[in-house]
Amino acid sequence: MEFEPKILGIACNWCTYTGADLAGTTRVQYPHNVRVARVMCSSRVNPAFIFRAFQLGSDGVLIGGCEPGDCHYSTGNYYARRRLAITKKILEFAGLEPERFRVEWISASDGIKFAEVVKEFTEEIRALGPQTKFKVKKDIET
Amino acid sequence: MLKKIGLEKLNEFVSALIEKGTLFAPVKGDAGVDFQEIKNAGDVTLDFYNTLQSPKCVFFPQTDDMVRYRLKKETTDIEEISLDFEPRIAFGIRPCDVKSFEIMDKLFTRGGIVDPYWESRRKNTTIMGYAFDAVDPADFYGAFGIHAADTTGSDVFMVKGEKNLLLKAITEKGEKLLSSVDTLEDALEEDRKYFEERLKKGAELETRTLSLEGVAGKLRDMFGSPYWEKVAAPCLNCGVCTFVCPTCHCFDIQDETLFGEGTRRKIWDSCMFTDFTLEASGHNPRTQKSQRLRQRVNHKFSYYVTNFEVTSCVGCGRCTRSCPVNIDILTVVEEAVESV
Amino acid sequence: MKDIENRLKQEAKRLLESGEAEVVLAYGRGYDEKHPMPYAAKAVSDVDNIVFDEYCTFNMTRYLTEYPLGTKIAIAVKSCDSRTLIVLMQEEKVKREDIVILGIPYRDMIDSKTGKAIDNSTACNLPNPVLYDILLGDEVTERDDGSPYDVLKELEEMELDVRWEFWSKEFSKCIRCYACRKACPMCYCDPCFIDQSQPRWADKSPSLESNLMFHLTRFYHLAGRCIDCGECSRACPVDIPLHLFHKKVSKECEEMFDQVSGMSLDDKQVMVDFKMEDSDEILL
Amino acid sequence: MSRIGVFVCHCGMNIAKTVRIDDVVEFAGELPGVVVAEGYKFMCSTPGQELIQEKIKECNLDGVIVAACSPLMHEKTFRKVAEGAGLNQYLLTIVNIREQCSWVIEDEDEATSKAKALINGAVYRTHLLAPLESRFIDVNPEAMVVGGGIAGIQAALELAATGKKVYLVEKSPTIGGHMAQFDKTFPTLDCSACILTPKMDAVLQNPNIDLMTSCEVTEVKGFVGNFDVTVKQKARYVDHDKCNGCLSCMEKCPGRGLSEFDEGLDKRKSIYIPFPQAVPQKPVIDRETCIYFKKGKCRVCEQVCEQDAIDFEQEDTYRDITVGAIIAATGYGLMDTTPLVQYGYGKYPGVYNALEVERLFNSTGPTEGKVVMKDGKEPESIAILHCIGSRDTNYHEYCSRVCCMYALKFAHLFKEKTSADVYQLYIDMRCFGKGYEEFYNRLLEENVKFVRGKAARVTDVTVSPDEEGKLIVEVEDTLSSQFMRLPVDMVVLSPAMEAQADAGEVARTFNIGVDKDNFFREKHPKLDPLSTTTDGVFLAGACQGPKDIPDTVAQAIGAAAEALTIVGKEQLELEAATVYVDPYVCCGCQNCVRVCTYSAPSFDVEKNVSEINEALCKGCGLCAASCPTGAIIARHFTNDQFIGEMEGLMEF
Repeated sequence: MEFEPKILGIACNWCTYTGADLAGTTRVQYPHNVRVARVMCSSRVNPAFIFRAFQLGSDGVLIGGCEPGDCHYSTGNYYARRRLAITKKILEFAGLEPERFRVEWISASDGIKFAEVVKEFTEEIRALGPQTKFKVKKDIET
Repeated sequence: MLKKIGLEKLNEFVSALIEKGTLFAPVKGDAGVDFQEIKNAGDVTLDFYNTLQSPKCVFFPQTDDMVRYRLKKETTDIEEISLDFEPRIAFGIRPCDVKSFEIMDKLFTRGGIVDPYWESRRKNTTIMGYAFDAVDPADFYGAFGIHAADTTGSDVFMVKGEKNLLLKAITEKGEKLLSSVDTLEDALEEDRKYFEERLKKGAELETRTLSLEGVAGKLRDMFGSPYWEKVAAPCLNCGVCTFVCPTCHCFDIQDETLFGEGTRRKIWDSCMFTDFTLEASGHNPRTQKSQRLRQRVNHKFSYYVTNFEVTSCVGCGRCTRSCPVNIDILTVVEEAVESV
Repeated sequence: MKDIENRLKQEAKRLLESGEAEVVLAYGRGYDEKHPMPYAAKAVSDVDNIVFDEYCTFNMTRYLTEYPLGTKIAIAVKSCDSRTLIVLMQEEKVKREDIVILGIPYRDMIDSKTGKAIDNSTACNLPNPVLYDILLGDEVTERDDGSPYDVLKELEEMELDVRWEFWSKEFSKCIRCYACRKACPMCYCDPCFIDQSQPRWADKSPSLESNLMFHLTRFYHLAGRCIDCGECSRACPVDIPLHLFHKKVSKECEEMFDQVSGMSLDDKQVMVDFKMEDSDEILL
Repeated sequence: MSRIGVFVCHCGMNIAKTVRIDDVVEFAGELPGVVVAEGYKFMCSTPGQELIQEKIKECNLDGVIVAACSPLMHEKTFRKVAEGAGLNQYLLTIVNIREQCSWVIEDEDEATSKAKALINGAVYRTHLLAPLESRFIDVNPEAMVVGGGIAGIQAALELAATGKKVYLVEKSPTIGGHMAQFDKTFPTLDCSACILTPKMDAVLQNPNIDLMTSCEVTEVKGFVGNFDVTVKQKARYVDHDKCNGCLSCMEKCPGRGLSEFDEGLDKRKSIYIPFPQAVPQKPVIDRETCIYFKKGKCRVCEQVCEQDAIDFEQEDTYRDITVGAIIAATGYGLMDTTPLVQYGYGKYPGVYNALEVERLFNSTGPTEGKVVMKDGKEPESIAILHCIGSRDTNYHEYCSRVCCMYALKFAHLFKEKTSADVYQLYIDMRCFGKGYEEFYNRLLEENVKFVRGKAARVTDVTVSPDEEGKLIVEVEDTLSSQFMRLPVDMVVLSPAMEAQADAGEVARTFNIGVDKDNFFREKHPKLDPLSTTTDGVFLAGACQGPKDIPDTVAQAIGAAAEALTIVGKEQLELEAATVYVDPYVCCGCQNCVRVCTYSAPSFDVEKNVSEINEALCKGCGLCAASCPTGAIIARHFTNDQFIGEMEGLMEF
């Protein structure tokens, strides 16, 4: 069977999640592979969430926040930018393909961008194949 | 019965042992030598002074599965883990570590209440002790009447010569094992002589020592002493000492679940950890590191003595060597006793 | 060396006598010559127990957070240790005015476990403390040791999968004794995130995955704070080269945020700070 | 273990079209802890809501999952449903299987499996949810309206009429806005001033309205119910408390500046009121052109002022005002057409923009209502160019909505006041409002020439004698597919209505969002068109997007009603999803204190732990992510709830 990536999306309530809703209301089609969890602000994303997501078998993790300067809480995404940047470096140095982790600023009016990012990311992950490095191996001890 | 095998044929012998049961033996890793379950005979080494961790993992692994379960709609499917273990062989065990098994037996079978996880492995394990001929400054097994070539407790006892490994059956179990391996040759008289010499030499090696007399009582008496604060000051409260210790046996039980499926496990715990005695209420009777260090020392040198009439320490020196801040349990006990 | 020990004793005595310090954090005798111990002198009579030799590798700042805020403490620090002090002061865990800093101008200490000299491949190994009140000797002269990040070259140049093999082998060794975090002067959290049950971030039993969860998160928690003292790696009983990962994270922080940790009391930790003009390119 | 109910909405065919509801219901019904799973056509309808409530009671549910549309749509609705059945409203999880599934995925299998994964995530999450208690805060009963155009005026009057105190903040020296510049309004052609000036006066007379002209909001702190607003009163150099509005200063002033009100077509004094009907009728000094400020000598105004109201030393002052709600009615800007060089605005005197033309028609304007050009001549032919900068992907993709109608109005007025030939160059005639199409039909009979085509260029390069001295408008008549050159005397551009130049900055001040065109973003275009993402800040008028006067006024009244839902209450329920600190776990690192924009966390040195002032907490969760130990618990988005949700999302 062809590999279908399982991607975790984390979207901020005010911009990216709303943008994804707009993609819906305007019926923009995009791949089904990203499963979105909502947070109030991209700054809520603890890097440990991302490590955990890869442990849970996510083939990719996509974080969406407001454009810098547009954060509903004014500065949350500036913090997120730094933290997620260092998270990506940590993942890469540990040996995980950095392409599996992506951060995008997607505004509430940018349903198209949301769909485009999902499309592009899904294809990138598909090309990378399943993520097995961090994924917890179910013990099959007999 | 004394057998021998050429060191060049050690692999062959180890392979034969693997056939007889699950084999645990020393393996050289990056950080030192440690006991592992052996799949490839070539992994085994006898060139080591001491292992980093003790061989307690043969009977009491860091993680020990108890029950597997799967959450269903309104019920939980449960599968108990079988304790019918294959026969095991513990290869290359230092005499002091062999002694630790006896000490732990007392706890795990106390008053007829048997810990099946320990006992089921212990009873079908053949222990192949191994003689040493040098002493590390951290060692103090002499304090417990153990010596570097002490055969007590081993089923088979091994001495490595220049060309051969000599193996003597100490118990019936050992005899059975040795006689079932046909790669072994019968030892010659010179071998026998060498073997005896090595035992003698082992007994002559001197480690640091300590008089255990009255220690248990003195420690009990100085429970409230400020000594503990002073001596614990450098302690980091990491768990290295307890994890490498052959007689530390505290464990925690955890359910580790993923995607609705999980395992209930016994996992090593450490009295050095800040959450060791943490109660559900949030209360912790031992919040200070002095209390934790005192617990570790007293448990071994006082409480265990009260309960089992034996000190729960074999002087292997592992905790001292591994301690990031060089705390030495022997010095701690010595100074404690002196301070009373 | 002996001069430093003497000066250390002398200052310790003076500070304890005058009451300028209630405790002097330095080094004391261990079970043999090669194994000194961290030592807290609290009375003038304790001063005789103070030693200093090349095996006194301990970063004594590790113990500062055990004392209530406001305790007057004198502390012996080597170069990296002094950077820790700066970070702890930035984080308001200790106050500058409560600390008398006894700077030790000495580098190339010896790791008693390996017998090898500590150089800038395993620690920051700057020649002199960055911040001190009293320097216990003459400043050590500068020397071109190259960058403390040169040691990363091999790992950085590895193919991704090879690097993964390297780290997965290393992290598989972890027995979760937590000596690394307990030796770390920045890891003053109690309880640590990994000890908690709600949520349980990772299984308590050691496995590559649960160990990864612990270590990677810890590397993140130390991002922009780690000052490269190397205590984590020295404390590790199974010799995981944790310092290499920390060095890499520090290097990235320096490159992205243009700030070296523990060099100035005026800095703010990069992970609790931002600049509007931080580039989005750091996310690529 | 929880007792969870899963309710899957068909949304008519919106969801059911691609998500196999039965399949999803069966799947959900087998998940651990799920005791009931049901599908229904419209879960948000009364029978749907009743179904949920019935099951909550019947099955003794302690968690409810509604798989339907976006939580941004109906989370509140279903929270009420839960609450109505006696279940804490925070024990509800919405799964978005419409916007996230059926509307974006065509394949039935894919949409169905994604819906299952999302529901599974919700089940994991719901197991870990905790009931939360709503919090209440006292509400400041006063309101602020920012912007004194027709939107702001209307909103302020509505609020004041209910007895509420209103601060009306206007940055220019008078209220009235763009509407005051207009001559007539479409389609009824009633006089703009006749309908606006009474409202302006009503503002002035209303004791509940605190009119603050020459003022700008510089900072907004606090939150819904209690905004702390800092307003800068710009120096007017005239003490309005003393001034009695005699305007003798204005008469004597020797300084001259360009009249902003007349779009620079005329001059005004340096001490001035912007136009005769300005409110307040009290002058200000334009520092840039005042002779005293420029040369250090003059002070004529000071000499003539009997009230001693002139104060050259006056400085900007700041005032702190607390209000419960804010209405942003900051209006629009007219696009500067100078950069569109092909139309020659600024180059050819005969090219006017729409607002300038408004002033030409107006009897108080620079020509006293006569349509004469800058050379004093009446135009013989006029071309009105639509969609300048609107419906143009190079500038603004959107339609400015009012241009077609005012272009018709202009044509009518040109016909009325001159004997000129009038051309309308349009892409489409968009006459969608009440009476608009009729107005268009009326104009069709007024001998106005309609050319369906967007003007390409305006030039003075002539190719034939009859073009001599004229401006040539080049256009393709798309009905006849003919390229045309129209020689005219006057060209009227209909520039796009755009967001105010400082809209981005203003949005940041009010902490509200802007859309891609920099107009303020409404919370939801249909469900919440007057609200913003900041609770308590509402929108009225063209700051939200181009609109005409009827729509603006209607929106302003609506915004006033929205503001009343806040300032009309004594107390307000706040979102319960704030954070708190578990003191046993807090390590005292103070990261939370360092990162919070709202100063909600503080550090207790004695206890060595952080504490949260929940009244200040907005629930963003930044501190929770900054907390290394996890001591900060972000209610409703706790670490374990989030990790649980991830586990569920990734299981299948």
